[in-house]
Amino acid sequence: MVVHPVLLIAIPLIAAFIIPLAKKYGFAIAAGAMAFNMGYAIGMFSYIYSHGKIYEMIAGFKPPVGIFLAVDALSAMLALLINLFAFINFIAIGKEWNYKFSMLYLLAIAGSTGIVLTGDIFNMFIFFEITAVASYALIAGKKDEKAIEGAIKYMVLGSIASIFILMGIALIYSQLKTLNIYDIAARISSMDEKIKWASFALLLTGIGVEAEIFPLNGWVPAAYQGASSGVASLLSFGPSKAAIYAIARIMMVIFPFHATYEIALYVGVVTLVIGELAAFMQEDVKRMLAYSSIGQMGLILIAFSLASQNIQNALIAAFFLIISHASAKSSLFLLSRSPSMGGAACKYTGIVGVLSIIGMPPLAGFWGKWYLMLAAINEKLWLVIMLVFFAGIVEAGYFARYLHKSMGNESKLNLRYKVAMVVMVSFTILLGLLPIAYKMASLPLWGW
Amino acid sequence: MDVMGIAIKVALLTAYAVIGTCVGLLFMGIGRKIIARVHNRVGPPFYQNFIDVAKLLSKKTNISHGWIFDLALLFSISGILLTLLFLPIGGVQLLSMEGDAFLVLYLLAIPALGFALGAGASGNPNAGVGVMRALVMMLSYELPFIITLIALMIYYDTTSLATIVRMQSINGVKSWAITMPPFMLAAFAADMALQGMLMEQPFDIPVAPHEIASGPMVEFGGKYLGSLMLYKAIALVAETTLFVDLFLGGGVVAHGNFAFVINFIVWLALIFLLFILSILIAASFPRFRIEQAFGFYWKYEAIIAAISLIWVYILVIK
Amino acid sequence: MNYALVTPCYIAVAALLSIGLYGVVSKRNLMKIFISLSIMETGVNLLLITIGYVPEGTAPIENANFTKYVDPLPQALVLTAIVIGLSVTALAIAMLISYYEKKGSLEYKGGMKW
Amino acid sequence: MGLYIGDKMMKYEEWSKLAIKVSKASLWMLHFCTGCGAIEMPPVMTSRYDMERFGIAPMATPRQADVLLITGYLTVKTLRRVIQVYEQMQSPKYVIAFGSCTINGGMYWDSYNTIKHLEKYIPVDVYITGCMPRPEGIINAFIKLMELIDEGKARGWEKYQKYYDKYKENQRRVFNFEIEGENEEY
Amino acid sequence: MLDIIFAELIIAAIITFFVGKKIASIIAGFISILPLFALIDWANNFGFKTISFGIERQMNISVAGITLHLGITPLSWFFALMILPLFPLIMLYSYSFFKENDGFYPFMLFAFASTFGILLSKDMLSLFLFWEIMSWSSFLLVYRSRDKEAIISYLIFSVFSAFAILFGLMILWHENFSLLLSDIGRINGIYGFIAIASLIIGFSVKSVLMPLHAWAPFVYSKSDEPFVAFLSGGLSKLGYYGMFLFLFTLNGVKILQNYTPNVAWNYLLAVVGSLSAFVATMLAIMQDDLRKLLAYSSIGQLGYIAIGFGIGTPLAITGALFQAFNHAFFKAVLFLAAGAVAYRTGKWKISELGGLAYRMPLTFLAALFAIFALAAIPITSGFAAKWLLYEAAIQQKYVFIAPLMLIAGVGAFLYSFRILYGVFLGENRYPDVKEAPKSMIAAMFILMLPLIIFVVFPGYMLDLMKPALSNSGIESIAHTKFAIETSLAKYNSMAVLITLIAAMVPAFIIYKARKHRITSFEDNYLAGEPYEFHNPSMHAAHNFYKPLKGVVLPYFEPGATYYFEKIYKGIGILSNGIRRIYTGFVQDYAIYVVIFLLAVMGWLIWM
Repeated sequence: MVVHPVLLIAIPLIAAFIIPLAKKYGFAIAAGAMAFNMGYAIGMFSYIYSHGKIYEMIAGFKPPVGIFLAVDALSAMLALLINLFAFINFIAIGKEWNYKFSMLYLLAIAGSTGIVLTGDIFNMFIFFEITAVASYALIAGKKDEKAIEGAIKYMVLGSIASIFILMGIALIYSQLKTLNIYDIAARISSMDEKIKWASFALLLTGIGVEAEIFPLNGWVPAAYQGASSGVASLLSFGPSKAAIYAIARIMMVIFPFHATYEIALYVGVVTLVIGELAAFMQEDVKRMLAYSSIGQMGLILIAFSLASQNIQNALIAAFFLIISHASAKSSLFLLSRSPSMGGAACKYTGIVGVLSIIGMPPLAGFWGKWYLMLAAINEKLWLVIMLVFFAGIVEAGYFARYLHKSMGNESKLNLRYKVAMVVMVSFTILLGLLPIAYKMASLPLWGW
Repeated sequence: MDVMGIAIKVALLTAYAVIGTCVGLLFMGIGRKIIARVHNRVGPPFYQNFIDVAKLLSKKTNISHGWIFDLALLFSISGILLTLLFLPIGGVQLLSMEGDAFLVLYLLAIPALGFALGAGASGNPNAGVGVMRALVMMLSYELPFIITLIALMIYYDTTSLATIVRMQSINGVKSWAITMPPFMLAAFAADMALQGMLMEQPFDIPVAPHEIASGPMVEFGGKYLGSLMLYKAIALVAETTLFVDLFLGGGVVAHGNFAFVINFIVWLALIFLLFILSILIAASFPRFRIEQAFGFYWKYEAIIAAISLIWVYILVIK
Repeated sequence: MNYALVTPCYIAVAALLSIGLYGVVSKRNLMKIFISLSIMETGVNLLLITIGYVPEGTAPIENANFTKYVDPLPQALVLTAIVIGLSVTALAIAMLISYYEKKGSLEYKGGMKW
Repeated sequence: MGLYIGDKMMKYEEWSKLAIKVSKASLWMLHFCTGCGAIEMPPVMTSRYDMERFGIAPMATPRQADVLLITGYLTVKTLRRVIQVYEQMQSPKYVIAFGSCTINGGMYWDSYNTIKHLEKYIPVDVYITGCMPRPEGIINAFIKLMELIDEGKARGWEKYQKYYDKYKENQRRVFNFEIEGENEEY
Repeated sequence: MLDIIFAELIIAAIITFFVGKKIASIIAGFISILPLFALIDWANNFGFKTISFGIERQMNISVAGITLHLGITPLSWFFALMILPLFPLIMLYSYSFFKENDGFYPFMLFAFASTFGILLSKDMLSLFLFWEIMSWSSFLLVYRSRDKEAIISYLIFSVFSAFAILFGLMILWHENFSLLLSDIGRINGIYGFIAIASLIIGFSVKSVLMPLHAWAPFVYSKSDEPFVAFLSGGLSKLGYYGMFLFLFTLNGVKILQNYTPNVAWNYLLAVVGSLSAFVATMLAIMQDDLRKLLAYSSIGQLGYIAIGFGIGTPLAITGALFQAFNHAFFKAVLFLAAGAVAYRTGKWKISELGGLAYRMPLTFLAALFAIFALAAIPITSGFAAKWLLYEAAIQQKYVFIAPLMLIAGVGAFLYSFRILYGVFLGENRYPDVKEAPKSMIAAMFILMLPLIIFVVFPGYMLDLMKPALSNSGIESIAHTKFAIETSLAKYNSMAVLITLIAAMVPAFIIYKARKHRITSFEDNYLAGEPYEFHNPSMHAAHNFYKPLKGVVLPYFEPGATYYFEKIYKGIGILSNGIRRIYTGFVQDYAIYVVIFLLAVMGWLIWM
C-alpha cells in the first residue's frame, strides 16, 4: 500500500473550494471530505504503526526546493486525532450553521493537518495562516459581541505571530538558503550564533502564540469564551495541538540544544502554573476551561522539553497528555454549551473528562503524568515536580468546583452533541487501557 | 488447676466480694455519722445503710422502664464486683495477675456505662443531664489520675497492679511509693481524682439532688436503687483500694505465715483513712459547677500530675 | 557584497516593524491597529526580499543570458505572504464592520477580561 | 428478709417482720413544699432536731421516697401535682399531711381555689395539726408513722388501690378531667 | 484466575450501570464474594487448612503496555481479611437502603475492585494505579452527595495524597530503577527519608490522620451511608496498609530511626497519631450531627493505628493491626446502624432523634455491641487492641503519647454515650417507627460476628496476623487462646469473662427476687409536671455536653479545617491576582509578546 499523506491536506482543501459552488450540499460535502480524511488518517496511522516513517515529495520536486511532507509516529497520531475529532465534532455541530461554516471548518482542519505533516517551515507558516484565518472566522461566526471581540484579539496576536514566524524563517533562510527542516537541522551548526538564537526566539514566539504558551496567550480566554462551544472544542483539539507539535518539532529537530530545552521547560512550567492558577477562581465555565487548556499546554511543553535526556519517557508522556487533553477538553467544551450536566451521558462525560485531565488511571491523562514524572525525576527536577503537583492540586480544586456547580437537571443538549461528547471522551479511556498508544510512542522510529 | 484449688479460689473471691460489700456499706454509714458530727448533729446509726439497702430491696413496687433500664441493675453490681476482684486487696492478689491497671481502669467503666444506659433508658431529662455530668466528671478526673498512673508504671516498669504492690512491699512502709517526693505530688493529684471518683463534694455534681433531682438516679427506686447503693458501697472500697495499691503498697507491711491478717487490717485502716479524708473534704466544701471541676482537674491537678510524671521520667531515664 | 543598497533596506525593515509595533501597542482604534499590522507585514516582506537580494542580480527569469539573478524563492514566499496578509486584512475589515455595527465605534474600551 | 422469687403475689400479711423493721427504720421522705409549712422543715433536718438520727432522709424524687410530706394548703393546681407524685411513688408508701390546711382548709376554709380535705383525694396516714406545727410535731408524726407501720396500720396505699375509682371520682370532681396515672396492679 | 476475578468485577460494574436497583445489588453482592474465595485459597499458604479453589497466587496483567505484577503477600492477606468481607455485606445492606439505581453500584464495584488491586499489587505502578482508581471511584461516590465542601475537599485531598505517594514512589524508583516492591532495598540518606516521609503523608490522607483529616467530616457526613461504612471501615485501612508496607515490610522505619542520630522520626508519627486520637475525640464529643460524630470518632480511632506504627515495637504493631481489624467492623456497623436510623426517621441530628431502642431493638443491639467494642469495654476485642497499644507505649516509656491515648479512650465513652442516649434512649419521639428492613439487620449482625468471635479469643487474632508480622521480620508476642502476655503484664479475657458471668449471679438474684412493673414512658418524674412532648429543650440530648463545649472547644475550634480554608482562600487571592495579567486589552497582550520575544532572545544570545 502506498500512502499519500498529501491527500489529507488536499481533499479538505478541494472540498472547501467546491462548497461555495454547491451551497446546498455544504454539510454533506464537508462531512464526506472529513470522513474520507478520517479513514485515510486511520489507514496512514496503521501503515506507520507497522512500517514506520513516511516522506513524501509533492509533485516530484526534491527537497530542499520542493514541498515536503514528513510523517512520523507522533504526527501520524496527531493527524489521526485531529481528523477523527474533527469528523465527530463536525457531525455534532455542522448542521447548526450554513455552508460557510463547513468551508471554514474544512480549511481549519486542512491547515492543522498540514502543520502536523509538513516537513518544511515555510509550508508550516502557510498552514498556520490557513488555520488561523479559518479560526478567526469560525470564532467570529457566532456574531455576538464577545465572539467578535475574541476573534479580533486572536487576529491581532495571530498577525503579530505570523510576522514573527515569517521573520524567523527569513533569518534561517538568509543563512542556510533552505526551508526543509531536516536540511536545516543538518546544517544548523554552520549558522551564525546570534541569528540562530534570534530565529529560534522568533519561531518560538510566533508558534507559541498559537500554542497558547504564557505570556503569548492573551487571546486564549477571550477567544474560547467568545466562540461557540463547538468551535472552542475545535480550537482545543485542532490548532493548539498542531501548534504545540510544531514547537516540539522545531525544537527537537532544528534546535536540539540545551538552552532551547531549558527555555521550553521554564516557559512550560510558568504556563502551567499561571494557567491553572488563573483558572482557580474563574466563574465562567468556558473561560475556566480556556485557562485550564493553557495549563495543560504548559504541561505538554514540559513533557517535550524533557525529551533532551529521556526521549522515551518524555515523548510517551507528551503523547498521552496530548490525547488526554484533546479528548477531554474538546468534550468538555462541547458540554459547556449547556449550563448543567444532568443526565447520564453529560454527567459521565464531564466526570471522565475532568478525571483524565487531573490524571486518574486508567485514563490517558494518568499515563501522561506518570511518564512525565519518570522523565522529570531522572533529571532530579524537584522544583518542577513540586510545581506540577501543585498545579494538579489547584486543578483538582477548580474542577471539583466546576463539577459541583454544573450538577443539576437534565441538560437540553441534543443527541448529536451527546454522542459526539461520549465518543470523544471515550478515547481517553480507550487509549489509557489499550497498549497501542504506548507502543506507538515508543516506536524506535523517531529519527529526529 | 485442680478442683480443690479452684474451689478455694472461688471461696476466696466470694469472701472478698462479701467483705467488700459489707465494708463499703459500713463505711458509708460511718461517713454519714461523721458528716453529721461535723454538722453538729447526732446522725444516723452506723448501720443505717444496711437498713436502707434492705428496705429498698424489700420494696413492694419496683418500677422499671423496660429491659434496657434493667441493665443498670445487672451491670452495676456485676461490673463493680469484677473490678474489686481484679485488685490486690491487702496483699492478696485475687485475680490481679490476670489483668493490670489498664484493665481495672476500663472495668470501672462497665458499671458506669450500665448505670448510664439504665438512666438514659428511663427517658427522664434529669437523668440525661446527670449522666452527662457524670461522664464529663469522668473525663475530668481521669486525666490527672491517668498521668499519675503512668508515672508509677514507668517507674516500676510494669502495668500490673500485683507487681506494683509487690515492689512496694519489699521494705515495708519505707518502699511505699508515697515516700518518694515525685509520688507525693502524684498522690495528691490522685487523691483529688479519687474525690471525683467517689463523687463526694465538691465533685458531687452528677447527682446534685437540688438541681437535677439526684440526676441519673431520678427514676430509680426499690431494687434498682438498692443495687445502686450496693454498687456505690463496693465502688468506694474498690476505688480507695486502687489508690492504696498504687501509692501505699497495698497496705502490705508484713511478710510471713499469718501476715495477711495484719496486712488486711492495715489495708482496712488505710482505705478507712482515705475515706475519712474524702468525707472531711466533702463536709467542708460546697459543690463546684461542672466547668469549674473540669478546669480544676485539667489545669491544676493535671499540671501537678504532669510535674510528677516528668520528674519520674527524668529519674527513670537516668 | 554591496552593502550600499542592502543596509538601507534593513534599516527600512526595522523602521517599518517599529512603526507597526508602536501602532499596535499604542492605538486604541482597532482600524489603526490593523493598519499598523499591515505596516509590519510590509516590513517583513521587505526583509524577505532583501535577504534574497543578490548584488547586481537580475530578476529570476529563466533565461540563458542571465547568469546572476536574485534568489527566486524569497520572492515566491513574499507573494504568498502578501496573499495571506491580504486575506487577513480583508477578514479583519469584515470583522471590524460587524464590530462597529455592534458597538457603534471602533475604539476598544475593554471587554472580556480576567 | 421475706424475698419471694417467682410469680407469687405478695400480700401485706406475708410481709416478714424484718421487712417491716427495716422499712420503718429507714423512712425516706419527699417533702412537697407547697405552703408556708416548708419553713419548718430546715430545723427538722439540721442540727437542732436532726431527723436523720431516725433514719429519715430527704429525697429528691418520688421513686426513691417512702413518705410524701405535704406541707400546707393545696390549691387545685398543686393537688394535681401531688396526685401525680403520689402515684409515682413506690409501695409501700405513706402520706403525712402537715398543718390545718390539709385537714379542713385551715385559714383558707372559704377560699374558692384550695381544696379543704386532702383525705378525699389521697389517703393520708398521719395528720399533724396546728397552724403551723412545730418541728417537734413533725418528728412526733414520723415516730407515730413508724409505730403505725410496726402495727401494720399504715395502709393508706392499699386503701388507695382498693378505692381507686372513688378517689378518681373525687379527683375528677375537682379537675373535671382524669389525671394521667396508673393504679398499681400486682 | 485473578484476571477473571478482576474482569468479572469490572464487567459487573459496567452491567450495574444499566440494570435496576435490586438486580444491581444482587449482582454486586454476589460478584464481590469472589475475591473472598481467593482469600480462603491463600489461607492455605499461611498454615490454615482450607479447601483450595485453584486460584493462583501470582498474576501479571498488562495494561497500556505495562505489566502489573499482582500477587498476595501475608500482609495483604491479613488486610484483605478485614476489608473484603465488608463489601458483600454492605451490598446486602444497600439492597433495601436505596430506592433506585442511580450510579451507586458501579462505582462501588470499581472501588472494591481497586481495593482488591491495591492489596494485590506487588509493584509500585500497580499500587499507585489502583490507588488512583480507588480515589476516583470513591470520589464519584462522594460526588453523589451534592455537597460542595465534601466534593471539593475530597477531590483536592485525594489528588494531594496521590501526588505525595507518587513523589515517594518516584524517589524509590529513581534509587533502584525497578518498580517491583521486592526490589526496593537500597534506599537511604536524604532520599530514603523524603520518600518514606512523603509516602506516609500521602497514605495518611486516606487514613485520616489529623492534620490531613479536614475532608473527612464533610465527606463522612454527607455521603451515602453504605459507602461511608466502606470508606471508614475499608478504605481508611488501605492507608495503613500502605504505611505498614513501606514502614515495616520495606524497612522504612529503620530509615526514619536512623536518619538523624538523635531524633527517631517514627516517634513523630506516634505523636501525630496520639494528637489525632485526642483532638478528634474531643471534637467528636461536641458534634450534634450523628454522621459528623462518627466521622470524628473514626479519625480518633484510626489515630491509634498510627500510634502503633509510630511506636514500631512488635507489641505496638500487633495492637495497631488488631485495632485496624476491629475498627473495620465496628465502625462499619455503626455507620450502617446510623444509616438504618436515618432510613426510618430521616433525621441525622442527634437532638432530633431519641427513644429508638424499643422501636428498633435489633439495630440498637448492633449499635450497642459496636459501641462496646469502640469504647474498648473489657472482654470486647476493642479492649485487647487498645490494651496492647497502651502496654507498648508504657514499655517504650512514651510519656507524652500514653496519657493522650488513655484520655482519648475515656473520651470515647462520652461520645459513645451521646450516640446511645441521643439516638436510642431518652425521649421517645418516634412511636410509629418500625424496625429496619431485614437485609439491613442481617448485614449488621453478620458484620458483628468477627467481633464476637475475637471477644473471647483474642489469641486467634494474633495467630491470624502472625504470617503478616513474621513476613516483615516482626516477632509475634506471647499468647494463648484467651490470654496475651507482655513483659509488663497479662490480660486474660477468659478470666474477665468468667468472673463477669459469676458476678452477674448476685445481680441476677437481686433482679429476680423482686418483681418489677414496666411503666409507660410518659410516667416520668418532672416535679409533678406531665411530660411535654417534642419540646426540644426537654430532650437532654439537645446541647449535650454544653458545659464542656465552652471550656474545651475554644482550644480546638480553629483546627486544621480552618487553616486549610485559609490556604484555599490564599490560593484564591493569588489566583485573582494572576488573572489580572489578562487585562482584556489586546495592546497589552502585544506588549507581552514583544517582551517575551526580547526576553527569550536576550536569554539565548547573552547567556
